[in-house]
Amino acid sequence: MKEVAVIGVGQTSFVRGYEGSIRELAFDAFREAMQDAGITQKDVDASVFCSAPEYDKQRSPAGVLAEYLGLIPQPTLYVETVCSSSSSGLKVAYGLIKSGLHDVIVVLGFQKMSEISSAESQERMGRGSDIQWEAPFGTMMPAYYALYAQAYMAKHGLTHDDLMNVRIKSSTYGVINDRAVYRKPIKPGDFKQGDPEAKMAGPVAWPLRVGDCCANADGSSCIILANAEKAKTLSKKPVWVLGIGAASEAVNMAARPDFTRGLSVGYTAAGQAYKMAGITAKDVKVAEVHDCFTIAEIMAYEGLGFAPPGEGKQLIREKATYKEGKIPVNVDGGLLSKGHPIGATGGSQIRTIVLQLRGETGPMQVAGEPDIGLVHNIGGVGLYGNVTIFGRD
Amino acid sequence: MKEVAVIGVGQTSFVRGYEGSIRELAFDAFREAMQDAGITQKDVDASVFCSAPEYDKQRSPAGVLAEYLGLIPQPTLYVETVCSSSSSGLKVAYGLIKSGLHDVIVVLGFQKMSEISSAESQERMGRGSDIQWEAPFGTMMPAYYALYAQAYMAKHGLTHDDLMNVRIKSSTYGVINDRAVYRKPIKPGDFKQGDPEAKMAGPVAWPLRVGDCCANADGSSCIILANAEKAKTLSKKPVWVLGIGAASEAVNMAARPDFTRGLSVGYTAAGQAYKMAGITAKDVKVAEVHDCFTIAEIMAYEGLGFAPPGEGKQLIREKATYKEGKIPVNVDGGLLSKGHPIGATGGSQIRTIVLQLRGETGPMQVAGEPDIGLVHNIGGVGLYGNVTIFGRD
Amino acid sequence: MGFEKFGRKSFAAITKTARFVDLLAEGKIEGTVCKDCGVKFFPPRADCAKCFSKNMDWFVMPEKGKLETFTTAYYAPLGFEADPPYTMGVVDFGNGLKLFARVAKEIKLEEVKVGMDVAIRPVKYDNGQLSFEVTKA
Amino acid sequence: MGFEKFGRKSFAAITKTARFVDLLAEGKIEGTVCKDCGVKFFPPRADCAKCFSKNMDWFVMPEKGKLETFTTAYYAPLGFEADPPYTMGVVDFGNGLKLFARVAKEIKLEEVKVGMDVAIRPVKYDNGQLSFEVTKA
Ligand SMILES: [Zn+2]
Ligand SMILES: [Zn+2]
Repeated sequence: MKEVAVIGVGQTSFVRGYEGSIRELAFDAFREAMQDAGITQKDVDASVFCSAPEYDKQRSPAGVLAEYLGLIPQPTLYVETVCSSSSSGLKVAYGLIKSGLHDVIVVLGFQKMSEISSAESQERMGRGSDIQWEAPFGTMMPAYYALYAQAYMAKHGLTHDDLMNVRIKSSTYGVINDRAVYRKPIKPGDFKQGDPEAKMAGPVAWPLRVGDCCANADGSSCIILANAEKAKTLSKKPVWVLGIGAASEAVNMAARPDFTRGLSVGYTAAGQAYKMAGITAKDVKVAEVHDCFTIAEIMAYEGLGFAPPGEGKQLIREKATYKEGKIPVNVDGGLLSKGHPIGATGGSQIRTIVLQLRGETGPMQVAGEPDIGLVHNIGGVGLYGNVTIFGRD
Repeated sequence: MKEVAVIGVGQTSFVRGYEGSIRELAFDAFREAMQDAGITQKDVDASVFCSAPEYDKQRSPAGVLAEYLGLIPQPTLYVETVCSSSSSGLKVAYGLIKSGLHDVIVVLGFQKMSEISSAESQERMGRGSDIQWEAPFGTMMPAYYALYAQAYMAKHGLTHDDLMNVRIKSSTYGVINDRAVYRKPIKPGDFKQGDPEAKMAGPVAWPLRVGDCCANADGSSCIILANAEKAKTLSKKPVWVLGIGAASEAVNMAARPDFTRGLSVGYTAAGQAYKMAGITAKDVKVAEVHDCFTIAEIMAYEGLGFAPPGEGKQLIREKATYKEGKIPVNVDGGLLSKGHPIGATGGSQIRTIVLQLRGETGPMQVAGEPDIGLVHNIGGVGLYGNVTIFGRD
Repeated sequence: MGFEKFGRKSFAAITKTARFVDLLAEGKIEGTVCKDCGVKFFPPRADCAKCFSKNMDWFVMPEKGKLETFTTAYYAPLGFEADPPYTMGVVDFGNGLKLFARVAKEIKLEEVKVGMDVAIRPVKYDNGQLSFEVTKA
Repeated sequence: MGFEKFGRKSFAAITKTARFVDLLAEGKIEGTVCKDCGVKFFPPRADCAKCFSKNMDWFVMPEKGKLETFTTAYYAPLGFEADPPYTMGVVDFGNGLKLFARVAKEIKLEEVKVGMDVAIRPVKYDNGQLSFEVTKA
């Protein structure tokens, strides 16, 4: 199984209003990953760039960024599955490496959401769902996730306090992650309904409130992958890609079978990844899951098999997903604290897991030298789902 | 080498103003490819969608189209390298198949350039080059290719008549290709300078004239790839992917080393593809090259080794690239006659070569039962280059 | 053309299913059914994903179903700024037929419940746009 | 901010190389040079692709070079409609330094030749936009 490895990772701080262009933003994560791997561009034989293109003024950014990064004349291409773009980029790179076409590939995820004006951004948000059959109703991401939250509350007894506690867990780690955009501590009082001082309490798409939603951000992430031979030559601490799972689901809500069972792509992708890695949920020592909204983390617990369907809420009630719990989840603050620069998000999750397996996350480090970590990265409202499992030597 | 095969191909007519949505456009090519392969969606385990995203209102089209095509819950993703997107899609699919992640993949290229208004389209054209350092001068695609044409005329004695003769060859086959957008015959008089009736003569970006440029179009193409086992089970006439080459070049003209040697990506990608396939240029019996402009076809001859650098003009002077010549090129009319629906173009080239190797192109069929065919697909102004070599059993 | 009249705000003008809007103007909410294999689709489609047929007929959607889930939006994307709060939900008619739409303003927020019986009806906005909405059964 | 003043029409506002425009306003056309490894870049860059350094200095571009190739545009993208015909080309200064720009209108079309000696100079458009252009040597 140890045929493709991560040999370098990098990430910028996720911020509001990065003071540079997308090429400069991309370079910041690239520099860190290349220095982490200890290689130069001559060691790299292809690159994959990942983002959601609606936020860029620059058309076809792959070639433009490859030039800026010094990755010319190596081939490059662009991969997109919205919020899971860089996990899809990793999958594409895995295929290109394991098939023998390439030896070492740079996967660079980026998003400068502030690149376009706020009005332009709002216009694009309106086109995020099926533009023919759903966007005309005035849909937006929080509303879609709220459909799931509502169904969970009605059937599974999920409460607003459960959701709040997901955000409070997130903030515990956001406070200590200097790459996160939201670093303030959050307490239950911040969610107090009717209190104008309680900034997390305002309704966004009921039952979801301000505190249930992650923030836009600018950022980039970089993952360098290599085949076994190169990984052994170039890297002291290769982290292996053990399993990859990916799935899709109908974009239309009218074609979703069951809102009380979470996102189907979570189950499907997890099943594939576990099978390929030859492990089960119990073997995972640390996980990053796609918590664009608090409800998404609860659904992720179930899709990944950390809890039975409908019982995800128990994990947060028992604090089982805290760093000291039985299955630490998003102990870097997750999307809720780090922010969600769409194309860079998956790469940031991967970086955290790689660093956890290398024992290099400082105050966020999970005890016991974790040997298996998992990344769960969703695109859209479960339109795409990607689960990737990593392990160390 | 026979590890990944094309088992089905489809393409719509390329038209101006397709009367349907992108999902309906995509379905038209998908239906033809699926019926060509004789399979159903259950036989497909992943899909790859390819286009240039600036022309779509729909964000993240991969998932939306996968739902419409019935390719849910299989994984899907989006790949882009502008005009060579579907060749890059094929490369990605090859990697995913040969690596063992998937068995059968649908690669769907599409573009509905009429989806957005003409003014919107013009605005996007302005952002096709480096938006920081070149678009501010008012660049556009014909102007870039004209830089190469000018350098060729100055150094290699290339003439306007040579360029005209590329277009006349193209029209010879455009007339007989019922999928082409431009089907009228073209004669030398159409290029007569100063004659208001000569519609091909008007300057666009000197030295390139109207007749030197391909037209925008709406269209889709579909290529179905399978591993060896599935190809043998499902297909009577598999066409094998023997070689893949891909390269990139600086987007900035200021970083281009030599305008008299054509696009560097053509040479680099061809070299890789020939090496992987274990053949040389002389073994190619029929080729599709990226003739977005007449000069591009001349440069392609040289990059592919059909002619020495600077001598591409000789092939058109000797009619060597006509159907009866020593190396038939674009005998389906190429982009100049078929039109250039960006994301669908590479898939259309691949379809033509697959049908040539299967002996199924009717009046366009090259004699002698060609056994090796080549596709040369460029993205941007040689920003990306892809060469793919195909062979039959 | 023609589809730009669908919805509170439209993002798509050209589709082979534009007849949906003409039917809506006549007060009918219809899906498509494949003439060759009989599969029913809502939202309507021009192509059958099961048998690849292009031969589609229209069928009238059931009028009554259950509200499977819903949300109330307090913010809105560009072009919908005048509308919040508005409620949107999924109606399940059984047999795999569902529909996503806004819930009529006449229903008070506190009355909307998961599992409640609902009906659907066409609606015309004051700017002439056509849509359908969820109302009391 | 600041880079939106560059070019006949700008598409980019924010870049770490925005100082290029300030220099242009002072009549200087400059590229960047890596303080750590000495590589020169034009267009200017904030990051060295060779040694990954962020330490960049500015250097004055050579004033004279040869016109490597050129084209004259008879159509233009949105925002440039008033300009055609206009000529654009690549100037080669030697030692790997090149530059892409418009050719000054004062040079007659028939006088522009591949290989001709040329110079570069800053230019200010009547709308206040700043750029540089190719002129006679
Ligand atoms: Zn049917
Ligand atoms: Zn340096």
